[in-house]
Amino acid sequence: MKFGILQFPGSNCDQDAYHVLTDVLGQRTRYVWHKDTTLGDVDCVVIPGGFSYGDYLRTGAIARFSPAMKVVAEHAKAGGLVIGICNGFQILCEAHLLPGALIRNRNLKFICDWVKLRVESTNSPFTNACRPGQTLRIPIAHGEGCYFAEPAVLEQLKREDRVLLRYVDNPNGSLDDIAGICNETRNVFGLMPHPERASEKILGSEDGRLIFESVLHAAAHA
Amino acid sequence: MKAKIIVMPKKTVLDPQGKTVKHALESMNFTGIKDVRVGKFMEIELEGGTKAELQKKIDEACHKLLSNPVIEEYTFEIQ
Amino acid sequence: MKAKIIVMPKKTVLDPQGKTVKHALESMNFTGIKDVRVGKFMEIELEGGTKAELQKKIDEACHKLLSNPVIEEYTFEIQ
Amino acid sequence: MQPLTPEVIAKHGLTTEEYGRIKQILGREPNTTELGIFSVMWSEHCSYKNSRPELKKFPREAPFILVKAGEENAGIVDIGDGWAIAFKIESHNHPSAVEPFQGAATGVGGIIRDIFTMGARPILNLNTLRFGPIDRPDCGRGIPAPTGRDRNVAPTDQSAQNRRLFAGVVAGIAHYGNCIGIPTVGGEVYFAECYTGNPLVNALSLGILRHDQIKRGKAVGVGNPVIYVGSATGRDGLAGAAFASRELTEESHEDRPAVQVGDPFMEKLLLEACLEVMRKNGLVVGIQDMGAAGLTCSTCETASRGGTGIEIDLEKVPKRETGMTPYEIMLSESQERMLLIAQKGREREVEEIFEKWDLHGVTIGRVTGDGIMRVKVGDKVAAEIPARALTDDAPVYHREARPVAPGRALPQEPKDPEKALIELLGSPTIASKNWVYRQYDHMVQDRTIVAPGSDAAVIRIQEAGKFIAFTTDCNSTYCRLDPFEGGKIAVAEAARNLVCSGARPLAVTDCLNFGNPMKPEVFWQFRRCVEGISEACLIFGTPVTGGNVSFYNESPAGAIDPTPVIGMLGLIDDPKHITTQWFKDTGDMIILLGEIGGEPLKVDLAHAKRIHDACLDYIRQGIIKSAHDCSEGGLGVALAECCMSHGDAMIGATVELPGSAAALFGETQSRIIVTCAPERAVKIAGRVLGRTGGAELKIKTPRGELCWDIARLRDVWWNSIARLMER
Ligand SMILES: Nc1ncnc2c1ncn2[C@@H]1O[C@H](COP(=O)(O)OP(=O)(O)O)[C@@H](O)[C@H]1O
Ligand SMILES: [Mg+2]
Repeated sequence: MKFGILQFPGSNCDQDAYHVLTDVLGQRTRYVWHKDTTLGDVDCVVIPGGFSYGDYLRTGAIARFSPAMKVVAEHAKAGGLVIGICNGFQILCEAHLLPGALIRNRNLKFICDWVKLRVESTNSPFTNACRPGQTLRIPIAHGEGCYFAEPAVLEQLKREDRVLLRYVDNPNGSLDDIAGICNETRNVFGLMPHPERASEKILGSEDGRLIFESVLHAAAHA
Repeated sequence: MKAKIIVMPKKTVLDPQGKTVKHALESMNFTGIKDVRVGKFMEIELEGGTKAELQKKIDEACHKLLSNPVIEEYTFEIQ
Repeated sequence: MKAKIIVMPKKTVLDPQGKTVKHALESMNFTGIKDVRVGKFMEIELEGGTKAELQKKIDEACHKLLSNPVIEEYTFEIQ
Repeated sequence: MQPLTPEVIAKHGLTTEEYGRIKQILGREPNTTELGIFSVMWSEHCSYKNSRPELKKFPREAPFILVKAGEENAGIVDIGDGWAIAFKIESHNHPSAVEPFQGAATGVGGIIRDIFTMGARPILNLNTLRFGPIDRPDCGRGIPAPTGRDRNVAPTDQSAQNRRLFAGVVAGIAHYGNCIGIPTVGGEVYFAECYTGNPLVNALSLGILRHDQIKRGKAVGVGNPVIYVGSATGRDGLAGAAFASRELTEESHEDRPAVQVGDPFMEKLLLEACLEVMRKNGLVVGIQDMGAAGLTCSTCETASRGGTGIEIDLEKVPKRETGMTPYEIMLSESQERMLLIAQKGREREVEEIFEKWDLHGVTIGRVTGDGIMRVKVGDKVAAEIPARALTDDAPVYHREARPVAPGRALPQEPKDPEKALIELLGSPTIASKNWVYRQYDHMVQDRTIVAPGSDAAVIRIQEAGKFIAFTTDCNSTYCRLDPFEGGKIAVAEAARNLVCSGARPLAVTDCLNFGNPMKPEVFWQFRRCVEGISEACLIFGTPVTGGNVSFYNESPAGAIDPTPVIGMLGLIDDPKHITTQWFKDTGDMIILLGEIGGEPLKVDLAHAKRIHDACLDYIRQGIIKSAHDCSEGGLGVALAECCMSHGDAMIGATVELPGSAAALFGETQSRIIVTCAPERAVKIAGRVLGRTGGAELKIKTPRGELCWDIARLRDVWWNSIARLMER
C-alpha cells in the first residue's frame, strides 16, 4: 500500500496526514505536488485539509484545475482510492468526483471542535474497520462545511448507502447531518472531520485511525 | 473592455449571510424587508478580443471557475 | 421594489481574492486580463416606501452596515 | 529641492533637536524621502526611544539564550538536543481600533513573519485581547465611537460598539491563523471600561528550529544581491504621513488606505518558500521581514547589523500602483513582503525555489562596503543616509515619572454568595472563552495536547520529541492599583499557569501596553511595571527574550490601565507530567497549595516560587491528578472551574472554608488547587479543602452551606459570551 498526499499552495494539513500515515501507521507515503502530472505508484490518494489557494473565490474552486487533480480523476475512474479531508472534500465536490457542495456554516463562523460522528455504512473501503452505528470522536475545523445537494441527489445518496458518516449533533447546518459521503463506485470518499487529528491517544482520540485502517484492510482483502 | 459578473446563491440554497444581513438591517429599524440575498460581484478588465469573443470566454470562465452551478447562478455584462 | 447593491474593495486596497482569481484564470489559458476585483453583490427586496425614501435608507444601510468605508466602496440602484 | 517647513518636520513627529541631529549626521538638509526615513526609524515603534532605558532593566541573560532580546526580530532559546524555539509578542492595537478584522489579521501576519524570519517554523499562536464592556446596554457615557465609523450600532451604544470590535478582531485572527495553518492555542480576553475606544490586540507566535538553522537579519558580503519577495508594494499604511505624501505626489489623488489588507495565502507561500530557501546550504546570508516602515527598516537594519551599506533601486521594486514616489515606496507598510540577502552568483537557485511556490524573487540591490543606505531611482539618488545613524544613533529619552499612590483592592462581602458566584462565572472576563477559541483552528499541525480551556496550552514538538507549555497573562486592574506589584503578579501568574500544566517556566516575551509616555504618571506606571516584571523574572529564572512596547493607548476618557502582557514558555520534561485543571475522579482529595486569605494585591515572590516548585514536584512524582491556579474570582471561581470546565466529565465537590464569604472570592496570590487520591494526600503540604464527587459544588462556611448545581454553573460560564454576542 502506498499513500500519496496532494500538496496545493495553501494546503496545511498535508504534514499531519503524512505524520499519521508514516509515524503512526507505518505506511509508505509520499507527497504529490499539485503540478505533478503522474501519481506514480500511489494506491491511495489523500487530499488533505487546508486553504488551497487561500479558499479564495470558493473553497476548492481553484485547486480543482491543477494538473494533479486531472490524474487524481483518472485514478478514481480506474477504481483507485481517494480520500478528501475537509478542504480535500471541498475540492472533490468542485471537481465533480463527489456530488453536492460545501457552503458556509450556518452560523457563518469557523468552527474548531470535537464532534461525534455516527458510522452510517461500513460498506466502503474507508469505514469497513468500524462497527455499524459506531460513534467516532473526531475534530472538525472548517468555515465551509455545510453540505448541500439537490433533493434528488440526496435521495440517491441515501438509496445507494453512500452517506458514510453523519454528525450526531449537527454543528454546521449540513443537509441531513451529512459529514462524509462516497461516490457511486465507493472508491472516492470525502469528509469534513479530520481523522488525522484523532489518530493518537495523546491527541485525545484514536477513532480517526479507523478510517485509515479501513483502507489498509480493504487493500489487504482486495 | 470590462466584464461585470454577478454570482448569486440559487434560490434553493440557504443563504445564512442574507438572513444575517436582514436581521441586522431590521435591528437598525429598517422595516419592510422581504428578502436579502448576498452574492459576489466581479469586475474583470480585459484587453484585446472582440465583444463576441469575450462574451464566449467570460461565459466559459463563469461556468467553469467563477461560479459553481450546484449552488450558484451567474449573469454578466461586457462593456 | 428591489435594491441592488455592489460593494467593492477600494481601488487602492489590496484585493488578494482578485489577484488569486486573475492567476487562476491565466493558468487556465485565459489571456488578456489586466485586472480582477472581487466584491459583493446584495439584493434586497423591499416593501412599502417611495423610491426616494428607500434611496435614503439604503444609502444609510450601505454606509453603516453593508460596506466597510475604510476599505470598501459601494454603489446601488433601486428598481 | 523643496525646503522642509517646520510644519512638515513636526508632522513627521520630529522635534527641532532631532531635526538638528539629522542635519548634523547628513552634513546637509535632508530631502523629504530622507526625512520620512528618519521619522519612521526614530519613531517610538522602531527606536524605542522612550522605553529603552527602562527595558534595559529586564534580566536578559541565561546560558540557554541563543539570541538575546533586542538582537534580532525575535529571541531564541535552546530547548536541548540541538533544538531551539523562537517566540515573540507584538501589539496591533491602533490598526485594530480602526478596522478590527484587517487590523487584527495583519497583526497576526506580522508576528508570524518575525518568527520565520529567524529560520523557525511557526507552530503556535496566542492572542491577548482587551475590549470595553460588552454586556451593558449603554455604557458609553457619551464617549464617541473609536473611528467615527459606527457600523451596525447607534453611536451611543458603546457596548454594541465593543461587541463589534470584539467580533471583528476574533474573526480577523481566525481568518489569518486558520488559513496559514498555525494553531491558535491560547490567549486571554478581558473586558474593562478603560479599553472602550482603545482595544488591545497583542499577537504572539512561536516557532521551532535547529540551532544551525538560525538566520540573522544581517547584510554581509559586499556585492551580495538584495532580493525582494512577496506582495507588491502599494500605498498602504501611509495615513500617518498622508499629508506629506499628498503634498509630494501629483499622480496619487486617490484616498490612501490607513488600513492594510492581509493576505494569509500569500504569507503561507512566503513562509514555505523562505524556509526552503533558508534551509538550502549557505544560500541565504541574511533575511528580514518588511514590517512597519517596510523597505526602510529592513534595508537599514540589515546593513547596520552587518556593519555594511546597502544600495537599492526603487525602479526594480514590484509595485501595485502607478506613480509611486520614493517617499511612498520607502514608507509603505504593505504586508507579506520579505527582504533577503543571498549569496552572490546563486540568485538563480533562490529564484527557482520561489517559482516553485508561484512567487517571484526580484533583485533590487546589493550590499555595499561604505555603510550607507543608498536609495536610487534608476541612476538618481533619492536618499543617502549612514545606515547606523538610523538604528544606533536614534535619540534616547529619559522621561519624567511621577508616582501615583497605590490603590487597594478590598474583597467585598457579597450579600448573596450563591448569586455572586453565578454572576462572576457569567461575567465576560471570567466566562469561558470558547466563543473565541472555537473560531480558531487550535489543532492543525497535530500538536495540541492541551487545547484552550485549561491553565496553559500544551503542545508537542513531534520532530524533536519534546513538549512545551505556553500562556499569556496580565491583570491590568492590579497594574493600575499598584504597577510594581501588578507587574510581578503578571509574571507570577504566568509561571503558575505553566506549573499547573506540568511545565518548568523557561523564558518570557512581553508586550507593554501603556498610555502616553509624555504623561509622567503613565511613564511612572511603565517604569514600575518593568521593575516588577524584572524582579519576578529574576526570581523565577525566566529571562526576557524580547517583546514589544505600545504607547499612546488612550481613548477620550484617558489612558488605558497599564497592561504589561507576559507570554511565558515552559518546558515539560516528560509527557507523563502533563496536567489539566479539571477534577479527574470522584472521591479525590482537594488540597490548596497557598493561603486561604491574605492581601490580594501583594505577591511574595519567594513564597510563590516555593509553591510552584512544590506543585511541580508533586506532578513529577505522579501524586496529583489535577492542578488549577486561582486567579480572578478567587477560590470560588477556581473551584467551580475545576468542577465543570471539562464538559464531558463534570465532577462536583464538597469543600469546607474557614472565614467569611470574602475568602471565597478574594484574589490572594500564589494559590493552586490540586487533587489526589485520598491515600496520597499525606504527601502534600497544603490545606485539605474537601473531596470531589456528586453533581453539585457545596461549600461549607461558618455562615452556612452554599450549594450550586454544576450543570447550571457550566451553562452560565460556557454560554455567557455567546449569548451576549448572538443576542
Ligand atoms: N483569545 C483567546 N484565544 C484563545 N484561547 C483563549 C483566549 N482567551 C482565553 N483563552 C483560553 O481560555 C482559557 C482560560 O483563560 P484564562 O481565564 O485567561 O485562564 P487563566 O486565568 O488560567 O490564565 C485558557 O486556556 C486560554 O488559553
Ligand atoms: Mg489569566
